[in-house]
Amino acid sequence: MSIATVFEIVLAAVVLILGIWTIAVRETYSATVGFIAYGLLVALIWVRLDAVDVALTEAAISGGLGGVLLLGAAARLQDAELTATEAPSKVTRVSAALLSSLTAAALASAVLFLPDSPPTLAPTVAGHAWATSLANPVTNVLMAFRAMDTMLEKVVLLLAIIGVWSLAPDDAWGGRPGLRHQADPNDILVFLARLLPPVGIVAGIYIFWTGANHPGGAFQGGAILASMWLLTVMAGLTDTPPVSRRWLRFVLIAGPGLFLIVGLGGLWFGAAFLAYPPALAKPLILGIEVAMILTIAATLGLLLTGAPERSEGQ
Amino acid sequence: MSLVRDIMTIAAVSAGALFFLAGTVGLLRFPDTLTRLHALTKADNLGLGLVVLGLLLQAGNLRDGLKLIGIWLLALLAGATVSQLIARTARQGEAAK
Amino acid sequence: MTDFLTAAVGFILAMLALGLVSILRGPGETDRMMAAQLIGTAGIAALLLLGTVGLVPGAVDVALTFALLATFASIAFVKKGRSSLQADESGSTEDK
Amino acid sequence: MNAVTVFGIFAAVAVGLGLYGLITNPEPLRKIIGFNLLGSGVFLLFGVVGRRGAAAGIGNDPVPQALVITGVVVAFSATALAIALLMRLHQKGGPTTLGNGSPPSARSDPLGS
Repeated sequence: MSIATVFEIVLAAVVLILGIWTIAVRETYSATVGFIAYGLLVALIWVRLDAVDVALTEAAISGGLGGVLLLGAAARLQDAELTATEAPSKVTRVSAALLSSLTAAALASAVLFLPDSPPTLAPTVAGHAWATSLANPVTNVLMAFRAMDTMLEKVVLLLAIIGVWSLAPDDAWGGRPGLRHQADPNDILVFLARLLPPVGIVAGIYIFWTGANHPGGAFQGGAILASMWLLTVMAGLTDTPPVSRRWLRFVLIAGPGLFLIVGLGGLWFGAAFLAYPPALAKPLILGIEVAMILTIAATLGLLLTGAPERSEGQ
Repeated sequence: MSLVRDIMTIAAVSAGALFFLAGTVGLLRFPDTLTRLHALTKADNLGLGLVVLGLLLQAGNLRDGLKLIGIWLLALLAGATVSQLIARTARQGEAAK
Repeated sequence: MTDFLTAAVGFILAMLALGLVSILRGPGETDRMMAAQLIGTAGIAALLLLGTVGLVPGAVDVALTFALLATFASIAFVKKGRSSLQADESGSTEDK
Repeated sequence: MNAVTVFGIFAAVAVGLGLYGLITNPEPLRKIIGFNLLGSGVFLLFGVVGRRGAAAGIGNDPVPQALVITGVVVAFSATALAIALLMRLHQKGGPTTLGNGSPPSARSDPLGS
């Protein structure tokens, strides 16, 4: 057994223990903390699997933003949780354990007995890289070869935000989401919220820009931008905008809107829906991505702040 | 030349690992929140700095090197401010009890 | 060299795991707030070493993302922890 | 033993764990966490299969990678929507558990009103 394998086993064991802890621990708050740790450390596995694009996404969206989303919910539910002591019966537990281990065993054996010549689309993707003149194969797949998926995923984000907003109470409709945080000028949090976002915004744009040729892209960059925005909100330096603002709604549809327009343009002038002319492919993709990173940052940030809770004046 | 660099890398990374060990021992052994916080932020940030130093010697070009230093500086800034925030919250929690 | 660095990542990961166990078990909520901080340092060190070992240059960018998001998560821990502490203080009057 | 085997087994166990948490934990928030754990295991299975498909100088098949990135974002959206629903239920004073003990009227009331 080589030292690399030992390391991989250690890594898998560490993340697995975190996963077990997340499921088994009594308090919900602790479980969310465990989930954040789990989500961040799973990124290490993705790096080991040589999928850095996914590692970035997993660390930023699943571990970082997703974890904080769960954490906020857990903090709010904390008092309600005390009454929730109803545990499932032993029969349920045993049969659930049985079902879960069967599922896990089936999946594990499926992985162990995969066919010897693995199917792969990597050569095809590499062979068509000329069509976009971007060097990152994952960006090529996301933005060109399977652009339809990416566009529809933007629509899913939009639907999610509509769904979240529509849960607002009647008197808060069109108002500001989340609680108002008061800025205390002597608080070190305010200091950090002034110092970190400029650096974070540069880092987010860097991750986005490098996505053309190296791992990175609009999702990962957008998640970093969203976290920096939320940091200033949490420090009380800015407030969340009322959701009825026209500019906000424009930002939210800019990404999928431009994507759709370019796609229809491909149908009109070119061969098919979302077909880019090779000469214009790179500027078109970059344009869509610039609109997308704004949309993604705004949508992720607003999804984290939740439904509107205060009317505009408050 | 590359052998000298490798030896220096090994030395720096080993020293860094030692500081991570020290930080973890502190976490396991110290009794209350404030001392554990002390063990965590100081030892781990120094450990990260030594690891970065070791990897700087292996960095291919200036850009990669600057990125490594930038990440360490970010971690330092975060460690300094976040540990202060946590410490203050811990004290408020004690006062509330 | 590669073997040494791989062993170093394994060691730092083991330290990270032990530290996490200690933090997550910790008696108070403030102890748990340190979790993201621990991952923000030890996790970054592991990632940087891992990138050098596996010849994955992009790992440095993941470490950059870690640095920012772990800070964000730490701040969220503290903010939520504080608000729940305040809720404990004035809970009986405001809640219902 | 190599990375594919180790992480493949890990992914399978993560799916099992998530499923167990999804079924046995009575609180919806814990169910959401369990579901996310399950999802991360499924994504890792994609990553393992993609790793086997490394070719043409690319370390991991880019098509599953792109699918997983899309999946992560969609999972995040679904989680955000689920949590918003849960928060609204909590605001309305509804029960935040799905146990058998709560009377059916209390359970259906917040949804009906």
